[in-house]
Amino acid sequence: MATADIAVDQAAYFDWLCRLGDNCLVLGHRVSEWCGHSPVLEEDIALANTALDLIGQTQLWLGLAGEVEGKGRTADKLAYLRDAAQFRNVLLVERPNGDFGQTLMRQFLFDAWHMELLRALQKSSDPRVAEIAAKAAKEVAYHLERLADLVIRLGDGTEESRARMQKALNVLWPYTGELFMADAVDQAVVAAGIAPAPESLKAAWDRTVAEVMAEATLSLPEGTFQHRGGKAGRHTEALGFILADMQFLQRAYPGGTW
Amino acid sequence: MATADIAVDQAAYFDWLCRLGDNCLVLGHRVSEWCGHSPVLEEDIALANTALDLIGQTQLWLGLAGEVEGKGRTADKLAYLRDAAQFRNVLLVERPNGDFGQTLMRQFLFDAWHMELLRALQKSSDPRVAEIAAKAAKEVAYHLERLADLVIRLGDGTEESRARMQKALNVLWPYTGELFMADAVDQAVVAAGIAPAPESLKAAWDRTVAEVMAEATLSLPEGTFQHRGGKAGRHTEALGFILADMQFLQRAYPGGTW
Amino acid sequence: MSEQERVFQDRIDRGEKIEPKEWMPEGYRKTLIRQIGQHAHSEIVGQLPEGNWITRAPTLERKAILLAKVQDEAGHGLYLYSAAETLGVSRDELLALLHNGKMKYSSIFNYPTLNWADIGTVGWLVDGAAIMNQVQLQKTSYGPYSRAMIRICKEESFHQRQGYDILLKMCLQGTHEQKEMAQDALNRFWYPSLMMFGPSDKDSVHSAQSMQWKIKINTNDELRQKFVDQTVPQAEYLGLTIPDPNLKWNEAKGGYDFSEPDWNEFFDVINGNGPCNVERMEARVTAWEDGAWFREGLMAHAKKQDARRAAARVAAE
Amino acid sequence: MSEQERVFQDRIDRGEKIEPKEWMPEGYRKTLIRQIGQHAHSEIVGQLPEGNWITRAPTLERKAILLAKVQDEAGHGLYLYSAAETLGVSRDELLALLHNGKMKYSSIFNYPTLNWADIGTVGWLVDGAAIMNQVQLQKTSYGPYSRAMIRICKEESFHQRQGYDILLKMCLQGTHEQKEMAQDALNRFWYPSLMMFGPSDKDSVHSAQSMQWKIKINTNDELRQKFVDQTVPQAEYLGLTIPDPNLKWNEAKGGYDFSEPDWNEFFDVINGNGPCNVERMEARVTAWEDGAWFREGLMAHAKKQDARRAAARVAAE
Repeated sequence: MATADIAVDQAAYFDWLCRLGDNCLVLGHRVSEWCGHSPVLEEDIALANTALDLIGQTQLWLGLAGEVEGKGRTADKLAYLRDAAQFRNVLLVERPNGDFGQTLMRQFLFDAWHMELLRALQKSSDPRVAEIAAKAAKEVAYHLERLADLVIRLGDGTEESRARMQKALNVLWPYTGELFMADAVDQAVVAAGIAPAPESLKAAWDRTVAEVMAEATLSLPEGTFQHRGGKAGRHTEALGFILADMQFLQRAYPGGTW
Repeated sequence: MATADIAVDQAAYFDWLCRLGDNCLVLGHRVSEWCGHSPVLEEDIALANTALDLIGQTQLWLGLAGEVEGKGRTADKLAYLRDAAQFRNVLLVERPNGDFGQTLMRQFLFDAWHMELLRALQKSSDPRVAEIAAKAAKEVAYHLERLADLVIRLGDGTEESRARMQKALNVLWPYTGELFMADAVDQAVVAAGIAPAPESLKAAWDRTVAEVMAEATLSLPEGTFQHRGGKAGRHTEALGFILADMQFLQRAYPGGTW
Repeated sequence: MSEQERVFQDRIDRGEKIEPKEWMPEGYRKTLIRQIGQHAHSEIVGQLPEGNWITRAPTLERKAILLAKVQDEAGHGLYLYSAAETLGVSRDELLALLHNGKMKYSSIFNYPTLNWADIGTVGWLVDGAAIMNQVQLQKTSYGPYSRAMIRICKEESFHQRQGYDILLKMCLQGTHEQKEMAQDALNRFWYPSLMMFGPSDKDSVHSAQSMQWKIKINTNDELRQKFVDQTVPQAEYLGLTIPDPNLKWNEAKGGYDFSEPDWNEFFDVINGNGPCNVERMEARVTAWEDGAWFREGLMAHAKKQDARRAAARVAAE
Repeated sequence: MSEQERVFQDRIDRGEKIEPKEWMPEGYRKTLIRQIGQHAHSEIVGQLPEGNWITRAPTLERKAILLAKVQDEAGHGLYLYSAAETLGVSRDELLALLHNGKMKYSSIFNYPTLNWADIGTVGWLVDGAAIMNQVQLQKTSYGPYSRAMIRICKEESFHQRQGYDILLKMCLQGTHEQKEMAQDALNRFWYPSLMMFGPSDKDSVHSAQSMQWKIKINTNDELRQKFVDQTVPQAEYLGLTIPDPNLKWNEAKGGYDFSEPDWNEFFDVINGNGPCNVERMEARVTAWEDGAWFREGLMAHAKKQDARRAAARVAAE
């Protein structure tokens, strides 16, 4: 299907697809930092698997982004040859891993949103989007189920595990709001029927989070301040260091074949 | 003075100068990681100053290396456009900072060697080497004095500070031997009267270290195993990550003017 | 006003410097401690956003210059804590107040440094604004503070020139991408820099009394205007656009008209909700806590040495 | 040999599999625990050198393949700990022995991965040598171990092909620099890979009894020879040079003559003096200790749930 069939500003569409791809890429990177360092072998396996799913989704989203852009940039070129200001991921996914509890909480908060988004995207006016979303939704449904379960068990575990999970929730909370903030890029893809309005996902996310936190005996933070910027390319200081590692080989050996 | 006046294999001479420069560059990088994070303001100042001296020395040694090589590579090109396998620093300087005690101990062990080396290099057959050494020796004499004093005070401080300094000495000890191991590159510059034999610096280093550790109430480790490889370009896994950060801008923006 | 207070104010009005051991009103002392302490904290927290790029500086020379600058900042912190100590408060007390959130540092350092041009921009705008504040403080009434400011101002203007030089290179000799970085940095730092002079005079709490005591010489708005007037032509020379559609030369007032920064954001960031507030405080508190063993080790050694010297004296007698 | 032992040996000689609940000599059990445990530990420590390049993999596809591989390795660890558990030793007990240095892991993982070609080379040589060992172990006499090996071998040969594919790309389609990386990797990994088969049969302590029990099928030297014979043509195809001047085809024996690895280095590395021994153990012990709260949290929750279910049952009665 030619992109031309859908009436949407191509630059906005490209930008929006980069947001999807970059979220997966950067979160996948963070999760992969745990390889071989997690608290128990089953988690080593699960985290490698999560990262793998996210990198697979990155390939699909950034691949489509390159196609929509139409300048011959592949998923690899987009992943490896843009600097931080061109990245469009939300700030949440670039937060440092912290302790294992923060890594799990970040994943849960993201997955709960990701699931709602992918569910809605399966009805996208662009069948290529709907197709990727359908594939990713299966993976993310599993992530979400696993993470909700872990958050509940650790929240309602020992004093220490509860305290760590509560702290994780508190420090990450101000990075969740950006998931639901709309800007001109969002409005363009919403108007074209490609994507749901970001704020339309909030009620379901709130419900999932509230239910899981209640069962986990954790309290939802009361602060209303929310960071933003990632979707527009204004990141935290962490992203530059992520990219320095991620892109080293492509930057240092231009023209290499890997 | 033309290099041709000194009978030495130019490739070996270049390699040896890179060792000097890379030691300063990599250690300067490690030290600079502390900026703003040290235990007390005076140390923030002292560490920034140490890193500054080391980067200044890097410019001189790598500048001369580029001159000797004669292929138009500047100090910056050598610092920013070689990958790990081309770096020639000893493994000691790329060791992670660890706690502040390990950072100080690494600096002391290095400075004690560096001082002996620079003292001898002032009699180099190459006046350019002698000149750089004379300048650097002044700076390093100050570093060494400061570090010896700190090691003594922390060794002979609290139980905890002694334990940390002893641990620092133990973990770094197996990385000191490489400073005194000679290879064909060393033999070439020694034969040309450019540099002292690495092993000839050992007795004085041993003496300095033994005296300071005795006053610091620390015990010299008994293990004889010593790592090696850095001088030949076989590094630890740490160096690649150092270079990914250090070289990011030059790699990502070839042709930029900074 | 008591007799003592009147004599004090007369001395200030005559342009005399107040020195540490002389009598001063409690309010004067407290205001100075707050102001000098906050300034000292700003210097040490200010190491963090710039330190963030030391390991990634693009040339050895730039790395050396940045190291020297961060070193100077720590040095300024040292002078300022010393000046505050002459008012009867120790550095450790001030740091404890910083760490528990009861004292502030300049909010500008709650913004991240995201590309190398930020390092140039921090030098150009942030140091530029700081100097604008500090130049007037060279004439402040409290002697140790005034002398610290004279020393600091000299180094700061050096830093500002170095920052501007980074941008000169990137904008006039650099690639298109480098110039984009510079514009991006200016877009992000412009309004936060204007905020550095504090809220408009009409909303500023402490201003009137501080000016009477000559703890402060110019008003916030005067300094902000001066800063804008100085900065706009510099931006033009770089070929960069100030992110303010309302910016316009006003012939009548002999200065630029410009948009106010978003003061809600200002108070939000002061109250902890800036991009990096949590990280900055965490970095400082972690440095302090992780370094406890180091400080204790040195103190224990000093005590041992004292005891040894005392014992040696006794033995010698 | 007791009657029971003779019956046992007869079963093995007939090619029967020994199953968990059946009688077995203490030495057989101990040898198996040591061997399976060491193998399991190798899988989990083996995550580290490869994990070291996941964040720097040069393409998304290579990153995905490497993630899948490291995931498989952790999975192999899981099968093997389960196989060991059938012999009456728990995973936690085995991990405690690893962490306190009383059990080993394959020494190859004490070598660092220094460039991307190392990831290819680890797949090609290290997995290649591992498969050579493991293929024979599919026929091992202990049932659960044999079955774990069958499963593992399938995945490992997949990994080996993927590793070789990295090198094919770098050597046959890559730049001069990339081929240099590959040669550098081969230079560093060749002898450590030969060491993976253990010392020469004449110096190998446990070999004879292990072979009688069919815990081991081929001798170290047989396997090493097979490995060299398989690998040399593969290196030639890549255009790489095996770092052994004595390497030569021997028509008479139908295999290559080659230099022995430096066995002093082998024993040195086993005894803790390899390039990465300290880092590897530190990484594993830190992961374990930092994760204690996580494991305890999950256990506490499981207990609470049990108690709740029990209470619900009582209430329902």
